[in-house]
Amino acid sequence: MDVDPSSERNDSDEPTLRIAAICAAYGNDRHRMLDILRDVQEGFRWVSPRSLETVAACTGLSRVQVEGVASFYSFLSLTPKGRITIRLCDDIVDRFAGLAAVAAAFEAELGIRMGETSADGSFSLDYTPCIGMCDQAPAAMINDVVVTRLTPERAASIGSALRAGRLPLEIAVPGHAGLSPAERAAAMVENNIRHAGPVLLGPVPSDAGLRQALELTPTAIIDAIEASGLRGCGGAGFSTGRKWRAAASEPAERRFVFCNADEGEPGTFKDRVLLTERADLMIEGMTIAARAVGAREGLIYLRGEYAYLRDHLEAVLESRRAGGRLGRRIHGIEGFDFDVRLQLGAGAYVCGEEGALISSCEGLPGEPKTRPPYPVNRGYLGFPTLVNNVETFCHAARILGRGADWFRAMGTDRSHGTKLFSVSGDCLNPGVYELAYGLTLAELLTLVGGEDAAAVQVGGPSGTMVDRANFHRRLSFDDLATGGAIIVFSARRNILEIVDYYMSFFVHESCGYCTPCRVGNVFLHKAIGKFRAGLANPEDIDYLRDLSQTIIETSRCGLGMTSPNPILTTLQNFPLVYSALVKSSPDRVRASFDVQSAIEGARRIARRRSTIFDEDYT
Amino acid sequence: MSGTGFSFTIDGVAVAAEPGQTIMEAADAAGLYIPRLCDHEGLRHQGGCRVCTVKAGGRSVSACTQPAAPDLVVENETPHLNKLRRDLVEMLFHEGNHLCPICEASGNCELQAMAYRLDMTAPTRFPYLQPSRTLDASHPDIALDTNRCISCGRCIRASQDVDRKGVFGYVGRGIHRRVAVNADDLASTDASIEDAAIAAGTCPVGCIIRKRHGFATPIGERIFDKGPIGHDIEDKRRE
Amino acid sequence: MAEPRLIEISPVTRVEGHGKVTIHLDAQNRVEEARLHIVEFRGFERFIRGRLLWEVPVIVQRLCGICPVSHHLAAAKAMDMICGVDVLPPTAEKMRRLMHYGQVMQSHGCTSSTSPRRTCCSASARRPSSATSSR
Amino acid sequence: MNETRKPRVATVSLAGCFGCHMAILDIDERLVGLMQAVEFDRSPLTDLKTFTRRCDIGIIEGGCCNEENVHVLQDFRRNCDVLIALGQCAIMGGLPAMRNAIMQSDAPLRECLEEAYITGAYIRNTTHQIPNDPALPLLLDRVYPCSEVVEIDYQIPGCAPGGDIIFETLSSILAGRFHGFSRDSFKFD
Repeated sequence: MDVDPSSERNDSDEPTLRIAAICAAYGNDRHRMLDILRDVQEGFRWVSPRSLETVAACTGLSRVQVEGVASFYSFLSLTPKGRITIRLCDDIVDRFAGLAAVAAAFEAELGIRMGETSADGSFSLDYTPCIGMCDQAPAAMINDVVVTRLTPERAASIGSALRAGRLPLEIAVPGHAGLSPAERAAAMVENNIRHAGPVLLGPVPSDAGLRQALELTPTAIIDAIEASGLRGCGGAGFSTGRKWRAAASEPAERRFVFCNADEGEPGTFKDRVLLTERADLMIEGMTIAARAVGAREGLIYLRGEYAYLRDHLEAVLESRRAGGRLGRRIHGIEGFDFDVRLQLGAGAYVCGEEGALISSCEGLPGEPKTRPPYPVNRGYLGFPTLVNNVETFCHAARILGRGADWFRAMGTDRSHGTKLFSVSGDCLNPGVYELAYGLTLAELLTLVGGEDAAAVQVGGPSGTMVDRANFHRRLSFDDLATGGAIIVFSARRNILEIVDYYMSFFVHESCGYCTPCRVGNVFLHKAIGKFRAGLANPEDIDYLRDLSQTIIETSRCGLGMTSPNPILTTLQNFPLVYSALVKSSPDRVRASFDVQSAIEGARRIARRRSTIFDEDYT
Repeated sequence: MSGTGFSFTIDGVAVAAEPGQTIMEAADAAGLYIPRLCDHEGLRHQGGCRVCTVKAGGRSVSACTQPAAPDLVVENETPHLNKLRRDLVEMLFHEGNHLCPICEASGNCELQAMAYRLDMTAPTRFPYLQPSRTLDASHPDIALDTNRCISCGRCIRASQDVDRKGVFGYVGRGIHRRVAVNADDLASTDASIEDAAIAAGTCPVGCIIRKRHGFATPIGERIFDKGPIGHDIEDKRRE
Repeated sequence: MAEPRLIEISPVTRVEGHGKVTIHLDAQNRVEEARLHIVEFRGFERFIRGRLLWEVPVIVQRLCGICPVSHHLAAAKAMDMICGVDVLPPTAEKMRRLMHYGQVMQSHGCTSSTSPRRTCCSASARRPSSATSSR
Repeated sequence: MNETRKPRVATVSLAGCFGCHMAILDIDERLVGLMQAVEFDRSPLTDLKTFTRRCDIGIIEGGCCNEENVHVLQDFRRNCDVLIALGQCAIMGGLPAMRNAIMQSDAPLRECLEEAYITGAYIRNTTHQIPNDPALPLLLDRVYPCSEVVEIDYQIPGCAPGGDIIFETLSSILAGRFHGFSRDSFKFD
């Protein structure tokens, strides 16, 4: 099916026609640019200059605008990739779980180095940030298929099977033909539900809240949500009721309900489990929200790394339409139409930010929008858009089903209900735990078998690195807030290696729109490199704090406002890690200037030692 | 003030504003200069450089995009904000290759003038990223040295909205994000020296260069030899 | 019988990219060899490649702080050849002479430092500005 | 600066073009007053090659492009109370730092050396080798501004800075009342 990507012929040649067909399938709509380019990437393994021109012509954009989108998302490539593209998750949890050996095994088996594509265009090997499989690391994606719990041996066998021509899906889920999409998804990736709670992961009736909601007026629905005390579960913790009320009150003839299933925060995989096991409940919640805010159109923004869940989610949408709970005349109510489209992302953490998610859905690079206006006032295509997290919609449905008081009674006075925690790292039982807000970190660590933890990253890289002395703090919005990520580190882990990785993550994922985040994070990352190389001066600690403050205060979106957190929270909770590494220089000569490495190149060219800095020079 | 107008304060000075006006638009009209690099007369507000960060109602926001509001208390000329702005300007200096002594934009360059206004003279703590992107001198009249680009997007917006040509566009993500042209090189686009995107003053630095005009203005007669950046706005108040 | 010795004369004036001379004496104090070393190698020849043509005269001024005009004029002449200008307009001729005299004056007249200076390394302006090779 | 003795000033030109030292001479007649107020110790102007005593002010021109520059700069830091980075080369590497970022080159230092000694069009180098003599200090991988090698106290921007700004800055530092430059008094070019 593949055409040799490097062959570029004239306008009416076969690839150009096929690309035009792809554009036509999406109505030549420039807002569907991401879908178009995903299909071009899948069909031709790259977005060639020729493709850029063809897509631009079909959608009425300039070539550089299309190139802007194609060059933004890491799953789209402007250079030819292999027919089989293997992406190894290089998150810190995978590194600690043996990523290096697995990578070496793949390299040996496929005969190419990481980051390379084989000459015959058959394989590409690459790293990618967290793909949401931290509870079964090390993990990897083979095209859209996920393989987990990798060992060097398994990597070698996968490599040889692929070389023998076996399809990735066959390798990941042998005998997949007989399985339904839901069963295939559950077979490919373990759910690891370790503790089911009363709201989400326990038994949930099929009509979980929509029927009850339809007996209320839209305002009454919003009142119930507000009365329940439900707050956004994506990490920001904004009052869901107030958000729905704002979206409902904004006059407009079209309104949208978006489900944020980007789940890009490293260490977070609870939405993966909800999408696998509670997709119905989530869509029920979206439908209730549509009723409340008066929206007829909905969208689920599914991260590109979870493409393996696409068929399952499409099937659930289809079954709801068939059951009269989605599409036209829902539950037979005239005038209440609401349908949902699936929009796949393509590898961009920043698209978890509401504005960037909307930009991505509009076929633009995933850059956050200027605020104000806020999405609930002017969002997708300029219309009011309600964006909530997967878990938030699930809670909303249950609240309408069981009543606001039932939900409010759980948790604490300002963090009501239960929360899904995705626990990974150095603990016995990594997985998803549904627990009421307010429990202490120590209690959670006991539950997960991580009592000997020395540090816990609460809320992923943009959260807080908590030390043992603070394990008494409570998991709630007004103490240790988290979108769900709990990453446990034992005493043998190197704190600065973790901070170094998280800063490289933010450098890789910054959209580049604003100066402090684009440039400032690169400087922070380089400074951490100096600390790790033992080349830091005492005032470099103040430099880290000072630069972090500038980035936080002037950044344009949440990414830049939280990217210095790995440094600031470890500086606060692990000060010795930094102070032990700095070299003071009493004579004000910078200990951070490493003359030996600076003259290394010249030493090799001249093939002699330094007469000044090599003591043993005779 | 017309019926719907309102007022707010910048550094204690009352400023009149109309609904929908941003803090910077109102300040400019009132002759109060707020430093900025990516905002430009007649172009959409981008809010990318963040040099125009002000405190509005206690929150740090970009003045070029933040709408003014009745009785809003805005801080602009404060040591803390100027320190933030100086850091941002220094970041831009260190992101590219800004070698003023050999640059023909020197004296007319807004980045340089902003560094003068914010007194960027202390020893630096930032590393240099030293990009080495190839120059594009293919066009008969225009040369592009994107090593001096500060990613302000003024050329992109001018070419998009004013010239309706879309010659320039952002490509790449994060620190690799740069301004690219709508073809393999500039000569293959329909760019011309009459474009607003190419006009002097659109590109604030020495990235978009008019061939055969380099070093023509003697030192002393260049734009910022006559006064610090922003003096044209501040002069409005002195009249 | 003296040991073979090495005399070092540093820094050498009148040349930019600072220099030093080493004189190698054999056991009989006879000069075996003398070398001129240019210690601050810059690499102008390489890093001006890829720059815009009209920037080069401004760049090469920084080859030497004592005779920037000489290098500027050398680059200007090189540009004349590249652009095919064989007859210089009279005004340009006069301006170049004026600039050069200005430099000579500045180098000789008003500096009251210890030793009068001859315009240095202008002699080398015609030759490529790379360092003399030391054997 | 205690008034009992004349402040001692040392200067050096590292990876610079000596233009900033010439700019010091651009102080013109005010140089006479300055010469009476200070004593020049180690400096190209006095041709003293080592510090005779600890100095109050060290004026550095040029960044570091070879190991000797680093050694001399560290020596200055250890022997001077106050270090002034004079000119763009000392502040940010200046022109010599252009070799740090050469287009399409992953070994800028080697390419510069080869162009200058081997592959250049006008080269008459019979040895066909890059000079390599123990007396030649090893070149650094890139040109470093002074503030990356030692702590710098003051910086006077310019290429070269004007005589006025050097004189005014030096005098106010000597009098202990330097509080930064006035906005229109300094330039980067």
